[in-house]
Amino acid sequence: QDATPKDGGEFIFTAPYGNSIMSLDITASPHTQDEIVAKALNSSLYKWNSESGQPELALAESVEKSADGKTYTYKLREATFHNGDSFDADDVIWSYNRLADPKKALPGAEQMLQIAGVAEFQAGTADHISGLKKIDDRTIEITFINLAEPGWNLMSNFAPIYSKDYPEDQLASKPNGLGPFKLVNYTPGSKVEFEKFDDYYEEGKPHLDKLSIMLMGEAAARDVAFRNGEIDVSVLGPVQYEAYGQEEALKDHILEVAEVYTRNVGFNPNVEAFKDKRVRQAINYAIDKNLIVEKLLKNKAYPAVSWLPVSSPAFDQDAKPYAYDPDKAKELLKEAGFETGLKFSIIGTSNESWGVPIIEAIIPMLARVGVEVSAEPVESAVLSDKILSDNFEAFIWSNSSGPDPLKFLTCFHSATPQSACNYVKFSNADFDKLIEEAGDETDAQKQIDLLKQANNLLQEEAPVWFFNYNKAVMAYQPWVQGLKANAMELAIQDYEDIWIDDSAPASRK
Amino acid sequence: MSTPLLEIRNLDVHFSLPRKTIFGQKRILRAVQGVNLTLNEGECLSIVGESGCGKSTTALTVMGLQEPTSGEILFEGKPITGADAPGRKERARIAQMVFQDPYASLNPRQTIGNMLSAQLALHEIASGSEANERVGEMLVRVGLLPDHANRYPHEFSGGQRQRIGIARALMLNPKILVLDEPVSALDVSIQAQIINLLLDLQETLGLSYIMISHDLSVVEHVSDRVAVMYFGRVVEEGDWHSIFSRPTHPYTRRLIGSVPDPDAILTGARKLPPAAPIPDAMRFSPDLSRQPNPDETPEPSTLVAIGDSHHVRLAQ
Amino acid sequence: MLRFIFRRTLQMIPTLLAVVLIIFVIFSVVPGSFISSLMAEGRNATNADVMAHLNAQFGLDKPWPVRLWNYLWGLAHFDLGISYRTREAVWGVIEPRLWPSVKLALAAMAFAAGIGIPLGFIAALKPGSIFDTGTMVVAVSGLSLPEFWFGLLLMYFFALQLGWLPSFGYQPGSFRHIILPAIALGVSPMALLARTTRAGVLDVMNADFVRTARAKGLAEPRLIGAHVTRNVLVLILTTLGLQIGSLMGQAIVIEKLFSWPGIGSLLVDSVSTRDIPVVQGTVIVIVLWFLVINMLVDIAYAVIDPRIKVD
Amino acid sequence: MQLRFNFVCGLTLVVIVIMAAVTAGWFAPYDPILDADLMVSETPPGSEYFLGTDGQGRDVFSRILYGARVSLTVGLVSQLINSCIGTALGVSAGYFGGRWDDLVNGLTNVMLAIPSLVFALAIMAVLGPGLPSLLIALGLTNWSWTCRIARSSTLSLKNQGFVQAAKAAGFGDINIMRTQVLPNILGPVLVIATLGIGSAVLAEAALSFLGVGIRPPQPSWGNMLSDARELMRAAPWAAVFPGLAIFMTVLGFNLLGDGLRDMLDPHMRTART
Amino acid sequence: MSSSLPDPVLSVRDLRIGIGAGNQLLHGVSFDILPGETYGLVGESGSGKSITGLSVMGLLKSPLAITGGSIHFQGQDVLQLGKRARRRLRGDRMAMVFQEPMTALNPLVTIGRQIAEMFVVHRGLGWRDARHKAVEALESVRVPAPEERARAYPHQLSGGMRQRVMIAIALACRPDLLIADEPTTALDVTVQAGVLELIAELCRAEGTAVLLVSHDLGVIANMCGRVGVMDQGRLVEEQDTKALFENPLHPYTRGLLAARPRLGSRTVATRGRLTELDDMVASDERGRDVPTLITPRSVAAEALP
Ligand SMILES: Nc1ncnc2c1ncn2[C@@H]1O[C@H](COP(=O)(O)OP(=O)(O)OP(=O)(O)O)[C@@H](O)[C@H]1O
Ligand SMILES: Nc1ncnc2c1ncn2[C@@H]1O[C@H](COP(=O)(O)OP(=O)(O)OP(=O)(O)O)[C@@H](O)[C@H]1O
Ligand SMILES: [Mg+2]
Ligand SMILES: [Mg+2]
Repeated sequence: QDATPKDGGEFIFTAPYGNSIMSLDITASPHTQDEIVAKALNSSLYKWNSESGQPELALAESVEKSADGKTYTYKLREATFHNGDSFDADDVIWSYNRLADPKKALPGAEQMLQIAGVAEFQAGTADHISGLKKIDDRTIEITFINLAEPGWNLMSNFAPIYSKDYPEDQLASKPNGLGPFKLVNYTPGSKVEFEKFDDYYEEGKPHLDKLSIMLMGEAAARDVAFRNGEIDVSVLGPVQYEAYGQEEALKDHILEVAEVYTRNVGFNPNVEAFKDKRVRQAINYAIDKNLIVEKLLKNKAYPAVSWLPVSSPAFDQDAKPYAYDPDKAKELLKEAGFETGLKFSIIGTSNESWGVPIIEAIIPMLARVGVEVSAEPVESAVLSDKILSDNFEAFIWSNSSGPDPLKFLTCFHSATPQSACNYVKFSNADFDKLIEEAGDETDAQKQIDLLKQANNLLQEEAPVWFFNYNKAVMAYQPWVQGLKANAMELAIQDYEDIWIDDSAPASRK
Repeated sequence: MSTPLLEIRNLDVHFSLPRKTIFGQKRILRAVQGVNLTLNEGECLSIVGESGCGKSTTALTVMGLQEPTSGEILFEGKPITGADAPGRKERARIAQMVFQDPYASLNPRQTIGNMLSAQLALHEIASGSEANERVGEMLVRVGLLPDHANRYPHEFSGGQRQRIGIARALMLNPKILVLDEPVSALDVSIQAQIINLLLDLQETLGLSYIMISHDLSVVEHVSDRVAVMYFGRVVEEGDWHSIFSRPTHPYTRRLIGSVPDPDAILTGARKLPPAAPIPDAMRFSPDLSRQPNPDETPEPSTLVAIGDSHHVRLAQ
Repeated sequence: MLRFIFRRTLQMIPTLLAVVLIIFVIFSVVPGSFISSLMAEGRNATNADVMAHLNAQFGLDKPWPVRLWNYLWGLAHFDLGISYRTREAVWGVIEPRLWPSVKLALAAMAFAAGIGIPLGFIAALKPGSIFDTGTMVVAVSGLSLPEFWFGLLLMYFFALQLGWLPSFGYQPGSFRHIILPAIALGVSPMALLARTTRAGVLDVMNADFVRTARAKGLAEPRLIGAHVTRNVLVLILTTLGLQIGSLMGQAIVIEKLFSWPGIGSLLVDSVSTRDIPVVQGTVIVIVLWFLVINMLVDIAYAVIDPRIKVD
Repeated sequence: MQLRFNFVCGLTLVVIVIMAAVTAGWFAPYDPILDADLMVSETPPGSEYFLGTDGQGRDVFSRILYGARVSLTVGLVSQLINSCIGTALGVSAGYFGGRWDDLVNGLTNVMLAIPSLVFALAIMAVLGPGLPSLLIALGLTNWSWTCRIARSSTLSLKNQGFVQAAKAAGFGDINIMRTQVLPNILGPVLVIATLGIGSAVLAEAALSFLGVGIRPPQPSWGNMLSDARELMRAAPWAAVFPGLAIFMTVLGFNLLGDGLRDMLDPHMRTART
Repeated sequence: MSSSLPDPVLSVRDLRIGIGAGNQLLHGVSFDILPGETYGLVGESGSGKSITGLSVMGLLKSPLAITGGSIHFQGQDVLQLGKRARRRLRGDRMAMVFQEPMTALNPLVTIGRQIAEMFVVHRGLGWRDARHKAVEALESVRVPAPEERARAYPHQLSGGMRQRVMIAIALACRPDLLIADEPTTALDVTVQAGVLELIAELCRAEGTAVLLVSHDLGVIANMCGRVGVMDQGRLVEEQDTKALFENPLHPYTRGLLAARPRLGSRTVATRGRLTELDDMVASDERGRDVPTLITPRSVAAEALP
């Protein structure tokens, strides 16, 4: 294949998650489904480079870090908004002020917390964010409160740069961004159509003339549409993953990536038995997760070792997962005094990879070691509600666990409230100490080592049943080029890099 | 004069009609207008008139099954309509009704015995085997067998059903029996049985009847007094003999004249008895040749005596 | 006519009020909230403080009588409120879905009526025969297949195997796109209509005037065409109206499967994200549709049946 | 009364299903929940597993037999609740008329208009998953048809002689409704009920599809179907057989309903010899 | 009696109707109707009058079926005719008026059209011409303002009017035989008189033979020249009307005549019991033929020298 991208053509993408898009204004919504759209419309200061696994500059050409490592001076690019406004430092300041504004209560506010002065602004003691300073139209200086890499937050799709002159109330219906594509038509609940934005700031991009994103939550429907050539990309479920892998015509055009989600069954320490580490370990021993991954997930997952996913820089290649050992499990249960009579229920959604079907599979396995489990299916809103309000015995969920290892291990710090992300109210002094040390460590390698230790300690303590890390799989038509194995979320693609080659059918050229 | 058993005073019953079209105005139908009737003990009062003239409505009002719009009904001088009307149970002892259609008037899913004894139990007259005994007696009285108590209505012929209807009405020993077209749905041959039964019962029990019919030969045979209704009003009223020997109101005359009577036809032209003279300066109303219109108020008219207990409606 | 419509429109108000109340009560006891749904993806992207602000912004921190009153007050001014999810006016969220939903409901009904009514006729003309039973088996199979499965089968067969029709999607002017979802949605009303028609035809065929028509020497086709059909239509109309009326809200699974931008999928999405203003708004729209259709059915009655009596 | 062909067919099917439910314990070769062996998941039908196994490696045949219990319970009980509510409201509304009638009528309209699935969804969310909630959710949401029919039948009955006669005899309204009206509308109500049973079985499937049905891994035909929806190609038997079971049951009850309707139809009844 | 007695319009011989073979409802009924004659059929409810009429029209509905005998209409054995030919006779050469005027008309079609349909079907007229004829037909049954009425729907007419419309339909094509099955039972006495008179008049004018079914002896006496009395599926007696009333032969007929209260028979002094049928007719006599059945043929034969 010729590797030089070709311009023109139409690309039909799919947004594969159950719900409709909530809003075309991504700052109003924290959902993946909306990011898939926002990615075409908007740009942020940084963007995620899925190849290097690091954030990189997007709307800035260069950056200079001050000596104390807390103040960054960005040289902004020449760029134009879809409505023709040109982009300057005021837009950044306006956008970030808007995001942080407590009265607006935007989910993206979280991305701003690292900027100096946001706390005062939110508390109402300052009328603007002091950490944002315009030097000139093309230069902006941002001061942060700590040493952490700001790119992690500022690359977020939830923190895009909007035009300060554009009416805010139009953002949802007639979005105006710096992204590679302009909105042409939005049919809520069905599809979003875009066309190439000619004044996109990256020279020679995007390649596509047209981009359509179809909202297709049902895997079986995507399967038909993909085979029928009506869509160019389909995110595969386990069953299709297995089937496509065996089909000559399809198996060469499959993109897989280890995503940064950890699926787990969390144990609530309010349940007496779960206070005992041995019980938690016993459950980890009693379940044959490899078999479940193989049979139910059709290998579309990596059996989990501990919390951090395989793609995490702090993932310990040498660590061993809990082996499937029912005898050991029985023994541990006996020691803990729960040879019989341990009974609990797991709440979960109907998700095929981390929901009720998994509970169904572990029920007979745990029954064999004398543990009686029942499944309690709930809607996703109820699931989070119950977890956040500490109203459960155990849950099965899928949680972000990357790419930033420090951030996601901090979730298990005893100071992290349950409503933030310490859902199992994990509290361990040794673990806390390791995390705190890692947070203060400036040497990257040493920090990684500390995090590895913490991660391994977490496995030993087994506050959850470590089930798997997600493997995201995407099938694409042979004429689609430039897709990236994005470990953050495979369905979020850099559309500006995608192009259609000559083998495409006439309808796509 | 002693108080009559039942007195209907200035009875009005109005219905609101469905709109003519779904877009139209609400309309009011005056089914019964200013009816005055009396029923004496042991008497049979017949109400005749064409279909829809308000006969059944009057009867239902007597039964308390229809609220009068205005006017009142007195039983032995005491009002049984309006604010201090007696309760349903008490009222049941005053009057009972035999319905027109013997097929629709029995619950198809209840045995005759159950139906009858439930009434006794309700009124705490008798229960258990005593009730059954009474039911048996009653069935015999109306010419059926005690065994019939165990049957369902569909196991009876029309005439038998009408007998059951009568038995049901008699069960509570009412003073008045209201008969709404008791024989019109029945065959000639069965008509005779029912009429004979009614006459027998009147004799043995001293019942009073209000009978509704448009079959004048039957009316002539059983009534003591006759009221002719036309378009919601009584147009002629009197004892049976005066009505049939001197039918005066044109409507009454037409009614009697249209009865197809084999003998009259075979033996030659029908001789309708002459009408009684009416006072000068009075005339009949309303116009009989056109359809009554429920929407308009009829012209004022009064019942005028033209003979011994013989009244006819006249306008000035 | 106008007066009738006016009266009926006034009569809708208590019904709508009841609907609002019922939804309000139900969703004030349903567990899970708009906030928790935002966190449901487990992406940790949301922050508790922000959420508390959100609560305040949408007035969710107020006691329920105040919320209900505010909602009703807005409603009295034709204001359906602000969506929690999109922060747009609820009407703006619903409006683009309305026409596709109506189209799908009508298309499904056209299919249902087009197949179901003739099927019912055929079955009724020889009642009790094997043929009657056979027809009913066909109809009932439509009624007993979960629509999800039926939709998938249609997709496999007509889109993938035969390649005749697009398997999914919505295109404003395209007839081809509506066929499969309409069939999938239409099977169950089709079965119902077939059954209603059968019963209706049986009734009408027993009517006295049909005997009169026979005595007039009418041939069977004319008899059915001129005398039976119209009368059956009166009987069918109720079912038809109720079905069209409720179809809009029932298309949930089908809309999801075929990526159809309708009201039904908006409704479940709003329920699952606890976007109560949109749930309220959607249900109000669905109920209004139902009531309007029923009003139209009543008008159609008056057109078809000169005896019409309402109330 | 002549037995109609469709009635006999329907009855046979229904009896088969009921027998399956009752005798599940004897005939099912495996435990429907605990005999799950992922090693043998998606085994095609054969001597070992009569109808194959599902994605979890459970015997489809055994699950269908046990599932019959749940599905039938759902169908029968929820419909019983519906019939009771619908009849009570419909009869009283038709009998008393006036304000009460308006109220019931309005409520019926509301219930007809609000998509019942959404209603059921909300009720399930409040009560939590499981059979009892399912019965309540489905039992509270589908009474409007029964109510309409009961009401219109009552309206036509209430002016009939025997109801009038009962009033004239002094019986109370409740008594009349119970002894005079109710037995006479049982026919149509029963017919609707048999049809409703079928739709309840399907509604359970739809709720399972949305993930709020019966508590898994307890088998019901609905959740078997929705569990198998991704296996359409890989293990079609896991979907086809429960689907067939639903089909037979719905067909059975529908035919039964049709047959009952025909047999209760006075015009057809003259056909008796 | 003249020797040139015309051929009967309708000649029913030994007509048997049953449900299957075992259940006989009509046990061999024979009668003739001469052109222009009005023949009455009386009898108790359920005696088989209606099914006799219906079988002549060919409108018996399953499970009822003719199990024996013949029906000759104008010399033609109608039972041997094909379905189409039979249908063509219906409405055109023979017509029927039913008892219930309330339900016998299609409620959703204007009466004008319902009448016009006759001309379209049997005369092949276009709807326009047929309409004109329909208005004429309405006029001929004395419906006032026929132009307007033609646009009315059945429910807008009174029972008597509707029955007139039924008669207009039946007589539209000037049939040779009119079967009137209790045409006035559902009507008021006053209305009934008018309708009967109308039938008599129109048929006399056109020379239409009439088979009048009724259980009202008054109606029969009013209308018919000859009467057949049916009891339990048999024709038990047939006589000239006058003769029948003067000298009923069969005990059942006698019972029937006696059971009826007669207008003017009550005197001020007496109110006697009515005669009940059971007193007159022993139950084993019911439904049996009398030995000699008097038919017009035999009358004619006797009259011959
Ligand atoms: N419940 C009702 N609502 C409206 N109109 C009614 C009602 N009951 C009776 N009517 C009307 O009132 C008028 C008188 O009715 P009613 O039944 O008393 O007549 P009737 O003399 O008994 O007639 P028939 O001889 O046909 O029984 C009729 O026009 C009838 O249509
Ligand atoms: N469809 C049918 N199925 C079975 N039996 C029937 C049917 N129609 C009529 N019959 C029976 O045939 C007999 C004669 O009925 P028919 O209708 O001719 O009586 P009729 O003399 O016209 O009585 P009526 O005066 O009541 O109209 C009756 O015993 C009746 O029960
Ligand atoms: Mg009456
Ligand atoms: Mg008859």
